[in-house]
Amino acid sequence: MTGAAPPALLRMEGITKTFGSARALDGVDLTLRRGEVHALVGENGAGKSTLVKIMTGAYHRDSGEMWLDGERVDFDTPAQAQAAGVCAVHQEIHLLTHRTVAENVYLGREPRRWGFVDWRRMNHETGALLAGLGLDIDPRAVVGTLNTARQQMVAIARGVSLGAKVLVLDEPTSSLSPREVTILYDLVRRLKAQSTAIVYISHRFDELYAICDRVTVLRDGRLVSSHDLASLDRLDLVCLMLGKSRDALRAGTTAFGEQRHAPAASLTAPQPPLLRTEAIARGSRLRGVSLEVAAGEIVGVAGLLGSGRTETARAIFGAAPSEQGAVYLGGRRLDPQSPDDAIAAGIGFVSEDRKAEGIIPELSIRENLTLAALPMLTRFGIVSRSRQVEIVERFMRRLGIKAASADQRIRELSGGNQQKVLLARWLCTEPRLLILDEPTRGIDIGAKGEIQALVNELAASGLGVLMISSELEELVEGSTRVVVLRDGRSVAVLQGDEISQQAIIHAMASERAPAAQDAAS
Amino acid sequence: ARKDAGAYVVGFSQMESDNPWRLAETKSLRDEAGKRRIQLVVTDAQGQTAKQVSDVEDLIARHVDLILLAPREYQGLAPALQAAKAAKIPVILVDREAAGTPGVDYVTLLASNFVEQGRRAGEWLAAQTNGKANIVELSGTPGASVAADRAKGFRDAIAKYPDMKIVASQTGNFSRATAQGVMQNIVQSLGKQITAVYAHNDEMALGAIQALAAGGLKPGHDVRVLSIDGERAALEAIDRGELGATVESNPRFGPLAFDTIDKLRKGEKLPPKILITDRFFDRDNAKQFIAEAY
Amino acid sequence: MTGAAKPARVAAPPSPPAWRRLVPGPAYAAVAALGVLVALNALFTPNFATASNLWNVLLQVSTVVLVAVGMTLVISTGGIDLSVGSVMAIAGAVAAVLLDRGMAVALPAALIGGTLVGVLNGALVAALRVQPIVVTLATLIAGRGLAQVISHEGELVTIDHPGFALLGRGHLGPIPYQALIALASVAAGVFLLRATPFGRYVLAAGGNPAAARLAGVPVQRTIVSVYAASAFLASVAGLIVASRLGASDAAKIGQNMELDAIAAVVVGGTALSGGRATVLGTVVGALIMQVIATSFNMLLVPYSWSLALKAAIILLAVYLQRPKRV
Amino acid sequence: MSTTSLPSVAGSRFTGARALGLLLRSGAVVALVAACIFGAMRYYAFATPENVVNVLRQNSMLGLVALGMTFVILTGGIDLSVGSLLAVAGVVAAMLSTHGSLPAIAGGLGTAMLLGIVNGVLIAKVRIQPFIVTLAMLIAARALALAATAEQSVTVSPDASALSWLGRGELGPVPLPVALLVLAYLIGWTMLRYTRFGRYLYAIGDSEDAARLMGLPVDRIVIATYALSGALAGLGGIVLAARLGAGQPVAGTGWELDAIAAVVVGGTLLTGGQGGAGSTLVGVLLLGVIFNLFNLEGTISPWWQWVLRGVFLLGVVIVQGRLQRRLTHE
Ligand SMILES: Nc1ncnc2c1ncn2[C@@H]1O[C@H](COP(=O)(O)OP(=O)(O)OP(=O)(O)O)[C@@H](O)[C@H]1O
Ligand SMILES: Nc1ncnc2c1ncn2[C@@H]1O[C@H](COP(=O)(O)OP(=O)(O)OP(=O)(O)O)[C@@H](O)[C@H]1O
Ligand SMILES: [Mg+2]
Ligand SMILES: [Mg+2]
Repeated sequence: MTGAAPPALLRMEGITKTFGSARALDGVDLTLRRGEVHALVGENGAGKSTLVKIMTGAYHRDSGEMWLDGERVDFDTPAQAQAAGVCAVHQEIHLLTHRTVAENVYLGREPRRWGFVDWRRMNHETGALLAGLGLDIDPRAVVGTLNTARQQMVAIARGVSLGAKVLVLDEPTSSLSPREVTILYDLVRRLKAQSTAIVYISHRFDELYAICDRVTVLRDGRLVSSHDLASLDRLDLVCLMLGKSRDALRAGTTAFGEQRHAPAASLTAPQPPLLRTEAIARGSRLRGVSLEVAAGEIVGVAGLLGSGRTETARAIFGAAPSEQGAVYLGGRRLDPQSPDDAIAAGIGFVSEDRKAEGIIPELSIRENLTLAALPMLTRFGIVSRSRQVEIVERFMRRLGIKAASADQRIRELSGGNQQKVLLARWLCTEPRLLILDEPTRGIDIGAKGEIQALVNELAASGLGVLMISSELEELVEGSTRVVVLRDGRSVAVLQGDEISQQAIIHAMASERAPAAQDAAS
Repeated sequence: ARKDAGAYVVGFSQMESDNPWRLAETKSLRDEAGKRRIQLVVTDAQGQTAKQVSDVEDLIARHVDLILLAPREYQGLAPALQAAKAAKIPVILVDREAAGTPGVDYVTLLASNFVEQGRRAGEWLAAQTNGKANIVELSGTPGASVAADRAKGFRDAIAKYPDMKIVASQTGNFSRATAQGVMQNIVQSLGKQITAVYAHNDEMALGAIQALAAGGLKPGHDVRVLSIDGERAALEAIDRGELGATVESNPRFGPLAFDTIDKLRKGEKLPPKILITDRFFDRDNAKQFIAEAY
Repeated sequence: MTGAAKPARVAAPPSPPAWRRLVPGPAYAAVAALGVLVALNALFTPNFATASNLWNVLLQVSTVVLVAVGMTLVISTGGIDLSVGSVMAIAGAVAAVLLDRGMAVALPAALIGGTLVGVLNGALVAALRVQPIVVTLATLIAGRGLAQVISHEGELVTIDHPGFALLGRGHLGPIPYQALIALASVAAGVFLLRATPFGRYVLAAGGNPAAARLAGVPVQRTIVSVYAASAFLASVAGLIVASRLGASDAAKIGQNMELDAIAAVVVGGTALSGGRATVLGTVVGALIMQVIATSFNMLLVPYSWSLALKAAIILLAVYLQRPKRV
Repeated sequence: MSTTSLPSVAGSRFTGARALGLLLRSGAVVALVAACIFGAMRYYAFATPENVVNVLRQNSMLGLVALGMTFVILTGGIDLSVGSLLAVAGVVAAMLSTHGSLPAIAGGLGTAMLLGIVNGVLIAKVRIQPFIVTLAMLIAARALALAATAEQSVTVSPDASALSWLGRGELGPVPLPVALLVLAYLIGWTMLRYTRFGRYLYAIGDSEDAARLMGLPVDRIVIATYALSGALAGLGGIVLAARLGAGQPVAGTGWELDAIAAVVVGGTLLTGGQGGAGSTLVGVLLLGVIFNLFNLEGTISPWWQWVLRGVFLLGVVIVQGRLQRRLTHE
């Protein structure tokens, strides 16, 4: 693979990395050329992030070699890598949440005057940098007060401003809105023109085909192959990733399959809906959302970033109880004041931030999976071990959770598998209503399909599902109805054939309040 | 706490308040001040020299007329004495000495003689055992001058007797609980070899007695226990025959202190050092003093 | 759907031997350290390896174990309890002043009084979200003062009550009662953590409170319970010490106990960061510290040396169990 | 000195009114002002220059220790060893004072700093939790001080005049320890706000992982921080020894808790990344004024003093937390 043509800027060979008993990388090679955008793809847990963390000195490889500009290099710390021109914007945003945007951008190379940090210049230059990128972010804002998308853009701005030779972007778009994605594309092209090599990791194939030149595929920690992207069609790429033959794959973009839009049986019966909210409101973010979910129905929730989708979910679940309006479940007024109330009434909630609000990292899969169901597994104050084991085995099998054993710590699992465990956490409480906030964010195409198919199956068996998603495809193909939110209010309900990407975008974006800036492109 | 015009105010800087002896000392001063209708302002240094210096400064700032100082240590109180001198406030040292010259840096010292206490303990033991003993010493808080003095006096006394040996010396922190645990461990290791225990205060002796009993050695019989202080629980232990003797370290400085103050106010000349009398308690006299002990 | 199970990608590691499962995680290093210490002492310390010394060590370790079991629970929720020593003093003082009204009044009052301090700690940590180290530092200070105030303004109240004396000095055969009480607390701790929902709630609240709350874990109630349990066990320990001493010694009972308990917990392998706990490890940790203290006394090691060695052993034990860096 | 404890946007300009507003929203400042007003009204001796100088001088040593503690806590760590390091430095300085002031000061500072470096290396390189490392150092350094002196105080030689001057000298009306305190806090405040090193402390306390991934030499900074804390504790110890005229192996017992209390009362968060030097000074003075008031009152029993101190500490911290939370929610 050491082609004669353009000389390699960075070359990694035979990289191996083991975590405890799990081999994350096994003899992986990667070659980057100047001015190329190199896609790195693979399922969750294939080892993409691990590879780039080794490249940027965040992890230490067990064996293998690395060359930069033809010289052997060995980065012990990210600082060394940065000094050599290898930088990364990592998958989990790593910013200082209590510090300002400017401090984050300039951390480690603050402008100084007579040895003292020159705040004015730092703020000023950060402002200029952000404006140059088309971002309207106050350099003095504290990062923690920005929403995820803006934080992501700050992280990217920092990466760009470092002026690296090699820039890694690990799933940069997973929480960006279309407008910011466009900004990112521009950036990538500009850097490419300056002959920076870019490693681009994403689970969204559209993006790969839009900006990447070459692709390296990893599977289970091993190198599958590297190709020019132009010579590889989507289906072939998916085949390489999943290690399956072409025939084995279905054609649809999502796995919601044939049943989509099929009204559930109960919908036709003259019953009260399973869930009904009446103009629920809380603070300035949630200002009146009314929606209904029937048993056996998947109701999608669409909206721009900050439109109040997560707040809606949290209000229904009692995590941030609504201050006005009403929540009815099964015809009875519920108005949950805490998650306990909601859980007792049969509601489950998979939150959008797996790491912060989902997993208990140090606990095993078994304990994580059964956490919400513990009261049901307890007899005379003692948790029934055998029932616990039985449930865990059943759900691990049913959801295809990949792990060494049920006793493995959940933090060692890939994102997709963590998500499945969290789904299982709720499924084993046998809920009537499941709220899913971005259930497939950051999840590879294979696992995504599995989760989508699972949701579909659950709905078919009578569960009501409220599904928040930023991926319009997922909403269009999966939902029986789509509720569109705007500025904390429900503004439209699309049903049956009305559901289309254009219709949703139109409803999301029209009559936007002037304050909102994240307009869809 | 406002200063009444003309009233005589005495400040008392106590070094710590976490043991019965110190409490009895403070109480004695308070009681005597009450009797003589003198206002007494008490500060507590919590065992820290640095805080005691601060406390004296605060008393000076409060413009007390005289300061009674129970020094935490011999060293380290010079700045307090200097400040008082600069403010022309007389200082009388109570129970321990501090570096400085009587009549110059302070008026006089109302002293307990800790070395002497240790010596008396040593002599009693020598007499009781005919100069033959294997002694376990439970010493006071490491770094405290009382502990050093009581260790020294005792050693001076037994030096004359070649068969009196200190077989173990461990700290019991002046605390009954600590001494009890330490003694238990020593009993495990030395067992029947032990014939005497010398504790730097009564509290530790009481802990040691329980440890000896638990370890199958009969205190007062197999092992002679002696200590210093003369607190009530110790006198009771003597009465029960568990404790051999205790050298009094008299905490009742109240009458002596205020008598001295009176003399000073009358302009009488004072000696550089006034010793408080320490009694000696053993089988013969312990019972009769139980009621008045602290 | 895709119900078919995929083969697990990573081969399951061979399950560890039973004794290692008993003390989970890296705590086996602590067990090994204890083994080495005991072996060395048996060889070099005269009279160390005797039955009476075994009971002696158990007797002395029991109060630390009691407090450290509670501390393990607190630490595994990501908290810390500095107030245990003061709580011991409060319980001792309450019992001492009430004993003339009988054990039936004095014991419950002492236990309730001590436990209330824990409830206060827990409530402040859980509801007002004040940092545990500060809350319990404040109750450490105030509690010590309170204990003295209760104890008739700092007097050393003598306890003369044969029934109460049994608590700290009684034996069942050769086994001291207090060792049995400590054993019961260990058993209760292991049972709670392993078998009950409460145990999971403790670990979940320590591992990720936000996630735990969303999973229906009663986080606040769990935290209050944990501090209450710690204070309850400290109260029991306080009663035992008071009984052994035969006095309320409010100034000294439990002094520096918080550091001994914390040392036992971390030497035993529970991380201060929370989310993990091993009660048996804590027992091992406490035994290590006690064996060191006992053997230093028996070998008549000078005080300053014993301090330095103690520090070194704490560091070494924790070093052996530190997480691997990636 | 502004209260950097508040989530103010660093680098933005303060108007007088805004600064006052921020100040008043800091629980510690309010409590300090209240305590002073109370003291001035109740005790004729409180608001005298003499007493003010007393309070400042008495608390200058703890102030130095607490400044080092602030740095450490900003990185999300903790240093329980400061009290013992203070004793070691005092003892070493006193022992070396017969050779002159310079060796004494350099030796005391150097030893404390060296032990601080040992803390830092064990924390950053060997990766043991700060609480454990410094707990072990608390024990070990105390042992060192006791062993080196055979458990006795060591007199500071009268020949070491520069050393004595550190503890007892005066610059005009200002005692030298107070001058040192003010100087140290000015430097500390400037350092935290305007030097890279200072900013990196905040960065590490905010998220050590992020700081590392952004290329900060985290290990080196952490080691330097504990070295600095050791050195400041050492300076406190030297000033104390000079003031008392003796190096005491038992000096500084329990000061780690006082220093932590002062830092927290000031408003610096133990979780790291938020707070500052100015607020710690307020915290130190607040706790100092409380003791001063107890002494001026003179009739509160020591145990009630303990109770009051604990309750007061809780009260300030609760109020502080509420104010801070309200502020971040704005
Ligand atoms: N710190 C760690 N400790 C233990 N195991 C780890 C650690 N980091 C990663 N792993 C394991 O290494 C493997 C590779 O993980 P990695 O994060 O590189 O995957 P990825 O390809 O980036 O996946 P994703 O698409 O979900 O981001 C996974 O099995 C993961 O569980
Ligand atoms: N400026 C902010 N400060 C604090 N929290 C914020 C801010 N913006 C958003 N959040 C939090 O982020 C989450 C998302 O907010 P919201 O419900 O308004 O948006 P959403 O439509 O769900 O968008 P998203 O796609 O980001 O989830 C909520 O938990 C909200 O509290
Ligand atoms: Mg990844
Ligand atoms: Mg959301």
